[in-house]
Amino acid sequence: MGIQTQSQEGLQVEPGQEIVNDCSIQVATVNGSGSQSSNNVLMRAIFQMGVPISGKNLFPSNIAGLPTWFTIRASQAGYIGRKEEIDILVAMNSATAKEDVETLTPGRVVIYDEKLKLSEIRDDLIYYPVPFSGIAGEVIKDIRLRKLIANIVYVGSTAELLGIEMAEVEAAIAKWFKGKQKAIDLNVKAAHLGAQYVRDHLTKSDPFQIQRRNKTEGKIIIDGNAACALGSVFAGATVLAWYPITPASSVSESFADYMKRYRIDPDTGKATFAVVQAEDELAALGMAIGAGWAGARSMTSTSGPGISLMSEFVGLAYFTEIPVVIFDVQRTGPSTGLPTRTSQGDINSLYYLSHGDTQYVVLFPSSMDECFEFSVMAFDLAERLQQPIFVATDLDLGMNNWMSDPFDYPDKPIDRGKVLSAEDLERVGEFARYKDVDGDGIPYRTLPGTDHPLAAYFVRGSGHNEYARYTERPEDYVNLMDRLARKMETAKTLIPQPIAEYQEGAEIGIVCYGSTDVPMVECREQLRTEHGIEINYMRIRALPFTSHLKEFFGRCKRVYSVEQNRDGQMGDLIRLEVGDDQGKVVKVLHYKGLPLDARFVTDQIMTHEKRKDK
Amino acid sequence: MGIQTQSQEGLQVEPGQEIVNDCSIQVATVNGSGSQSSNNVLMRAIFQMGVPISGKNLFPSNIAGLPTWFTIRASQAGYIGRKEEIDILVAMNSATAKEDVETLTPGRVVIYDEKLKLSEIRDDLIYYPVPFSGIAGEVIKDIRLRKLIANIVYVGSTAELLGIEMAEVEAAIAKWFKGKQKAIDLNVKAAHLGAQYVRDHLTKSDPFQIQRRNKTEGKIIIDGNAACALGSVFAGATVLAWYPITPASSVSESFADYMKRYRIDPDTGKATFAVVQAEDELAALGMAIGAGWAGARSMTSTSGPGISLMSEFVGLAYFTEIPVVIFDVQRTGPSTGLPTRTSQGDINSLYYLSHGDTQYVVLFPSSMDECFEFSVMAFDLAERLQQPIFVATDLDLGMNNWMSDPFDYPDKPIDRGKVLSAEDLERVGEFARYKDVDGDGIPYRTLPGTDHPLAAYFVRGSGHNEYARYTERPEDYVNLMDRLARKMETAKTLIPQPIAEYQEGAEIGIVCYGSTDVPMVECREQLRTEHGIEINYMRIRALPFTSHLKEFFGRCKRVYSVEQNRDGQMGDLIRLEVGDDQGKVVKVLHYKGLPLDARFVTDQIMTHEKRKDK
Amino acid sequence: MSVSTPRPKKVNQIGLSRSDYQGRPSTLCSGCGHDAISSQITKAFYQMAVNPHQVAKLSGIGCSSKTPTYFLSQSHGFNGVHGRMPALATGALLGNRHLVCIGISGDGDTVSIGLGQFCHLLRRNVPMIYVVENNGVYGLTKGQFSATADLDSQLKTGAVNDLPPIDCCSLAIEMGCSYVARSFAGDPKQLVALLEGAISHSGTAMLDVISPCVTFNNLDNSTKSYKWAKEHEELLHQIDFIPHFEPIEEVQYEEGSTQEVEMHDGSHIRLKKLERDYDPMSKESALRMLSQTRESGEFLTGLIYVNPTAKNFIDLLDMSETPLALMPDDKVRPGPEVLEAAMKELM
Amino acid sequence: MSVSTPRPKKVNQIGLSRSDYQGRPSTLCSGCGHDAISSQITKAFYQMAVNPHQVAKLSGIGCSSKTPTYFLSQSHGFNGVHGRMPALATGALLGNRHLVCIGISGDGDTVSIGLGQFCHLLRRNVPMIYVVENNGVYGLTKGQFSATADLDSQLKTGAVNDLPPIDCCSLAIEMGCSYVARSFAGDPKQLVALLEGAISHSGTAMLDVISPCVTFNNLDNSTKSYKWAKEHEELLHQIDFIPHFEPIEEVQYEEGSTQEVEMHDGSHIRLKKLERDYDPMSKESALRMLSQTRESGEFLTGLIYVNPTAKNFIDLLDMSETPLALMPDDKVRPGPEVLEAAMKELM
Ligand SMILES: Cc1ncc(C[n+]2csc(CCOP(=O)(O)OP(=O)(O)O)c2C)c(N)n1
Ligand SMILES: Cc1ncc(C[n+]2csc(CCOP(=O)(O)OP(=O)(O)O)c2C)c(N)n1
Ligand code: SF4
Ligand code: SF4
Ligand SMILES: [Mg+2]
Ligand SMILES: [Mg+2]
Repeated sequence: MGIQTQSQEGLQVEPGQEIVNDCSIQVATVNGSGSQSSNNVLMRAIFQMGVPISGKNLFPSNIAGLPTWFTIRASQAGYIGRKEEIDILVAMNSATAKEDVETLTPGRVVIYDEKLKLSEIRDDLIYYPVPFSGIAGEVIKDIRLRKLIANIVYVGSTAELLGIEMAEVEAAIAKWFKGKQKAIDLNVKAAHLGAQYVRDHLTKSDPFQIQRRNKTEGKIIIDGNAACALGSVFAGATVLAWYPITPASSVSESFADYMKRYRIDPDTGKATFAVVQAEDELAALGMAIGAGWAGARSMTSTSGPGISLMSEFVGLAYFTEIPVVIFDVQRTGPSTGLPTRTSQGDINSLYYLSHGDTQYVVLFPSSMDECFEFSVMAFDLAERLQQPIFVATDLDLGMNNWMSDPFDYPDKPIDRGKVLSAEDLERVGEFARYKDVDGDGIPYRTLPGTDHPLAAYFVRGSGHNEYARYTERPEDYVNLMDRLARKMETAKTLIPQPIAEYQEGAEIGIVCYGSTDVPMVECREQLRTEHGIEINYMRIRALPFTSHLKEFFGRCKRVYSVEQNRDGQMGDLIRLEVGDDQGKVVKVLHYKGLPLDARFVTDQIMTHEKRKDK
Repeated sequence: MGIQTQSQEGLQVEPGQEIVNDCSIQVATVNGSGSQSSNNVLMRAIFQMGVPISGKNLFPSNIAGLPTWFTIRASQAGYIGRKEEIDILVAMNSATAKEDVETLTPGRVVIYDEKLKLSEIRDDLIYYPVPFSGIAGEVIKDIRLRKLIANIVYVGSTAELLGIEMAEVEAAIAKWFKGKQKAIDLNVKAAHLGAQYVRDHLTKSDPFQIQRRNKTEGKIIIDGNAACALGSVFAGATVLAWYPITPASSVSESFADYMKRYRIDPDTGKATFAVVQAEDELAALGMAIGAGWAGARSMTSTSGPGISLMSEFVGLAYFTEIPVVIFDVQRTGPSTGLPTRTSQGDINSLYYLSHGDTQYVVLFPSSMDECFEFSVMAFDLAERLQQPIFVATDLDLGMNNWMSDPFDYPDKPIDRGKVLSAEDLERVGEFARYKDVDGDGIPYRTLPGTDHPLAAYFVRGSGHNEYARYTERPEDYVNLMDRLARKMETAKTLIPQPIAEYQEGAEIGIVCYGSTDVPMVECREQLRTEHGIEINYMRIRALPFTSHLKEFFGRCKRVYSVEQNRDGQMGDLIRLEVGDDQGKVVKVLHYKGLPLDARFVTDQIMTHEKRKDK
Repeated sequence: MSVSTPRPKKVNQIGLSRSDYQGRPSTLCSGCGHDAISSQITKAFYQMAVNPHQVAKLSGIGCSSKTPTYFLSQSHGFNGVHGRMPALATGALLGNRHLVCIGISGDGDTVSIGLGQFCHLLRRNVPMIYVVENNGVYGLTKGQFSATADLDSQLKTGAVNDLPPIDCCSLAIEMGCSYVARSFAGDPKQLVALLEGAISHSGTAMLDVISPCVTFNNLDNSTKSYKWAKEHEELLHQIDFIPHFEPIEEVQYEEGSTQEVEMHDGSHIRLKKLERDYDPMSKESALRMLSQTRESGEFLTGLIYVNPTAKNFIDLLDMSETPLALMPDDKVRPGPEVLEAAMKELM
Repeated sequence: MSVSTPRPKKVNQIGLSRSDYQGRPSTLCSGCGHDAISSQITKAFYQMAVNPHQVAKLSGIGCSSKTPTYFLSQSHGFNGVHGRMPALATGALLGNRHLVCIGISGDGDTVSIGLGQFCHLLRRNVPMIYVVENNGVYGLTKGQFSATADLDSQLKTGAVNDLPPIDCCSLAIEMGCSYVARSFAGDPKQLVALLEGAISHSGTAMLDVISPCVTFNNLDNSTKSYKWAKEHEELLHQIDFIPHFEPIEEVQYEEGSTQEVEMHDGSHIRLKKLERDYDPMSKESALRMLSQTRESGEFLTGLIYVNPTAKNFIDLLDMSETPLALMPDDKVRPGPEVLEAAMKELM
């Protein structure tokens, strides 16, 4: 027992050996077939057994009828990254069943619908045929519903095979169908029949087990988009203008849902927010900027194509210094690319977005609590720095299911930044919108509607002096541009600093950001246990860089920069930052559209390490 | 006599010393006052005297009534860059006259309208008052016309003072007013009266002289936008879709004019081109891409804000591999910025434009003949590489007047790239749109309408395999992205290579591109003569970089990267490229919105050199 | 492909069988209105005997915009970016004026993000067919309201629309579109006639086709549902199309009971009057009729407006007959003497 | 500023003088129609006694879009990017619903690049004044035709327009705009009345104001020139505006000779009939009249359509009275117990 060592050669286990709480289960279905509920129930049941899980949905860019794979990874070691090898395949989709089975490595398990006759394909797997639809038929006559029910049957069978307690399955069902008793009863019944069938007709011959642990006590399961939405709610965001796009839509949709629940003023019954579905991304950001100018905490959410369309408006906000928060849930580009696949391909776009000299603060959460925390922080930063702030996540973080500790309530009060009220103006007696009064590059602003003769100023995307007047004078322009650069220096003191973990005597470093961090615990464990290599680890949490990066490089001989794009975009930004240490950077690039897995990185690093040794 | 050495302390000349063919004349007027003709006449007259000139118009972002400065630099040494010091001010604008005079350095010359009484301002200048409007009144009664005529009067006076032959002034007038005899006579008369007045009432007391030389024999005067337009005409461009924007409009407007003259099919009387003013930049590029897909040589022209708006569509063309040429006449950003000021601020935007992993070929002409040559080349590259190609100039190159050798007729036949006709398809018997048949990363394409069963394929901005079919398979995506990267490698063998000039024993290098090259001859001369410093010089002519850059760095201890933006955008790309030599890069950044002048660079370099010595 | 496979009995004017106009299998939800439209497009191009190699089919992004893959496999296709198909199509026709161009879009693609380009395309009267597969919702992004959703219309999600709809037809007429029709994915007979008319039209032919989204917007109280459309559809007239290559049989109709519209290519559209006495060649009556039925909540289908002789954008540009894409080099690159002359002027 | 300078005799309802509504000196060409409009805006806001500090003036890019600098110096201004003012204005009003919002745009800014946003703004009935300073040309980029240029209309450059114009008014009505007017920079009396009506309107008030570009589009055969407009202008009615704070004097008009429209804020627009018998509260007649005059080449000005009671976008969103921008922190950040509850649900 214990952590299995994976390899392409297949599963190495002595006869009778058990593999406990360490397996990945892949359910192959078609989208629109309602498998979402059963997948979720299975995942939750394991979670409720006290075993850490993660759930990843690999879905096509269409609405119904195409292959979809939902992968649940159970790992008491707490590894929640993707794992290349599938241990248990639940084959529900005849269209892909053959290929699904063929890609398994020897010794793995296949639970499938009898009718598919998969056992004929190869003989080095463990097969469990179950007449899912047949069993479903016993529960319900309606053909359409039967399909749905068949899904929950495989949950029962799988649970039985893995030793997942039916009580937890029932609890998970009850949670999913919140109070819909009829649905609950139907599903519970079906699940039990699925389990019953296994008990009656099959004998377990595989090593995989789920056993109760206490590793999920008090944890939550959530997706990154909901976490960002929740963060925005508690950041006190008031205006959301958005345009639908996969995989970002659910940031805005969750936000809207939360707002309806939590942000109706009890005193007046009126909304303390506005959510507008704009006609496109240009308008969405334009509205958010307009609202930011007016003094509301405003946001938009989008993905790659939307970022490109927002380029012009973002430059306006940068140059006129208007706060706004932009969520970029990255998907695989360029262009429409693979809308339902994950990537970290927008780094250059975000950092340099829009023509002319521009640079932005970009936050990179890599966990659910950071999605929440950074979302809260983003609004403070936007108003403090009077700049657009990007929160960059990706489809993997945003749309998959993650286990997390509950989020902490914001410990700091809301920071509205440098805003002068009518009273302030009366007191100070002067106002220059774009003057660097405090030497931090950040000027003071007033809000439209401020009832004071000094309050009004004129925002323009064209040249402006400290008094916001139109100017074409070289010195005014240089003055403005230099201050904007100074502001980025101030930003460095406010943004989340990178997290560094130094190992005794380690010479090799790894730098990551965002979702790339997820499999890195496992990866470093692999490097340690399999190759005896200790790693210094740095997780970048924001752009621009701060001194810590150089320091990290100072303590490493070689630094592997791991990210999920073709060009190593962050790697290049790092090289620029570390100057003479740039030669230490070795890029490890994963750009298949699938979430990164530890094994890939370990292999890449080892190949390079071996090459170096020769 | 000989080259004057400029300095802020003012003009150093021994009494009686002459400064021949080396001065800059600034005419201060208001825009919309019709001074364009007279400025042009004065410039041409000097040009026709055989003295090299350049003419730069510093104009406001409005239509009429605001200050405008036209600066003519005459330099027999052939320096055509901007010169900070003004030698001769022609003050026609009462609004700015005082400030204009104050900014002169001692010993300079002021030619002005008597009424302005400028001589009272300070006494260390040489003043020539002339009653311009009075004289104009003798020529014409109409008040409005009188204003115009007053302008040509100062041409006569200035010509007389500098010793410019009236015959040349007359010739220049005749050329400007092509055949409009009445206008010609009026202007000639006014010019003569202006000269007459000087002879009768003023005595020359300044050292500046224009004397006949033979340095402009057979040269042309043109602006970069016209040169790019002409290049596009001779490239065989057939479709232009554009949207007006300063300073790019005249690329398209000149193109349209040339097309009407040169591209009406004599046989049919029909146009062999299409020019469309689109509703915005998104549509403009979209149309150009559609035309490129259909097989036409298509183009658009724009400036920063348009580049931002084109981001999404450019990514589509990159990912679907459609040829199109995009002219970016850079102006000062971010946002609307300074629409009538020059800059090189779009480098990052252009190189990384659009979300996801993207990279483009960008051409940087730095002279009129290169504007022409690179424009021709751009269309060949676009069709050869099946990619969007950027030609990046700026307001200084694009809208100012430059002396140049006549353009050479393209020496290579048009290269339409890898296109399969119906006959080809019949012969090869198979077609996979996105297959790397030749190993150069460039696939073959067919044109819509090709009458062959194999010809049709489906273009999509989403994932596609070698057969242009929709796919979400990781291996297909990686295969595609890697090929696109390979294509950039092929591009390196086709694009213009940088020009390097190595000096015996030089340790210091300068790297430039685009209009930044213009003052560099003068700058290097200053470094040599004033500081005894020899310079290795490299002029980058395109992105991506090729091996020459590394080689150049190998032969320099220190390399000054000179460009016209705040962030040293090209400098960073260079640092990324040269790897361990990145520490040699010293950025010299000029971002006032004014064309770069040699003195600025020389001073910057010397300050840094001195600092190093300590 | 037709030549390699044994020719089936039934072929069209140019000897191609229906299968030569088929597309690849659809990946849309079964029952999606869009698939119904695709098969009528297949049929129309087959019956009109259009050479598929000459056809350019373009689209934006959306479930609807996926459909060009599902018809005319032998035609050249371009699935561009969201809401920008008009620009791509316009450019393609500038590059090759002989292309027979059909653009497919959705209501979101057309009147939300694409509204500007849509209007400017119509204004230019670019010679192409523009089909709006109108389901009042964003299908591909899982069911948000689009700008054509009717007031108070309800989605499966329970959401109720509170903004007034944009009427593609009256907007198209306002923008000067020269062929404006409305139809319903559930009315194949009418749809195919309108498509054939569109193929024979020389300017922009805009078809606003109600195309139910069975997954997100098919509740009975949605004006874009099969049930509602079926129940409320009212035919403006009965439409017959007589292609130019077929003789117009000399049937006698009672005075004023039918109207014949001769199209650019010599084809005829024959409109048999029903209740209404309606003249599709008058803008004003078209607009009036549309606003009236909008008020009354009727769902009126048919050929709403047509101007068969309107000058299209390509004519306006006075281009050579030879497609610009195929111009020989010597026609597009002037000779050395031309450059020399140009240089002389600048000396 | 008013309080610091000795108060001049003449002041408005809130004690401010005309000069308190002035802007900075214009940098436009002398004679530009836009400047004439700016002074009527100054006058209207003065006469309506709007608190300038409460006003948000926004614009896109263009000569027209520069003008917000030239009126209401004490108001908050935003000169955004080309064609995107509607989004900025909408957002500003979401952020602070109490702002009195006026947007200035040009014909290029509005119907070329900005057409999509313009339409969607109107559709939402965002409570603001939207002035199109319509000269049929791109002034700031030196005279290219815009999409409102009339067919065959000629520019100073000699260029002749060959595409049909977009009619801002009929488009606005089509898009559901609730206050649609056309005027002429050379008709100050009518313009100021229409502006006052717009200020008192609760939804989007779109004013299409012909505003000649003396530098590029003022040839007599241009329909956007002073001469042409003066010669062809036809008043739809004579307009008087009675602000809510002034008593409506009890004059007797002969039966049917006048029509009174009561505005949202209690002000009244009094329309005295001229030749035409016209009811600005009927969409259909408005559209008919517009298309007729378009055909006949008449240049008709006045209040073309108004619906004083249409629900605006802010009402639709059911927002708190307190502007979102000014919500106290405890209203916008729910308490710890709320977060805890949310977490529980996810366990
Ligand atoms: C720039 C951009 N924004 C958003 C999206 C996401 N998106 C894809 S399809 C679509 C809407 C499609 O709606 P519609 O045009 O009505 O087509 P339908 O799916 O309803 O047929 C959206 C918003 C995108 N692909 N590109
Ligand atoms: C994105 C973008 N494209 C183009 C321009 C250049 N531009 C500035 S103003 C203008 C047109 C203005 O025309 P209009 O709106 O009619 O205003 P007018 O000057 O006629 O008053 C254009 C194209 C720009 N500023 N931004
Ligand atoms: S989601 Fe709706 S529009 Fe999309 S394919 Fe399914 S039914 Fe059709
Ligand atoms: S160019 Fe035309 S629009 Fe612009 S300021 Fe001058 S007159 Fe007015
Ligand atoms: Mg739709
Ligand atoms: Mg205009």
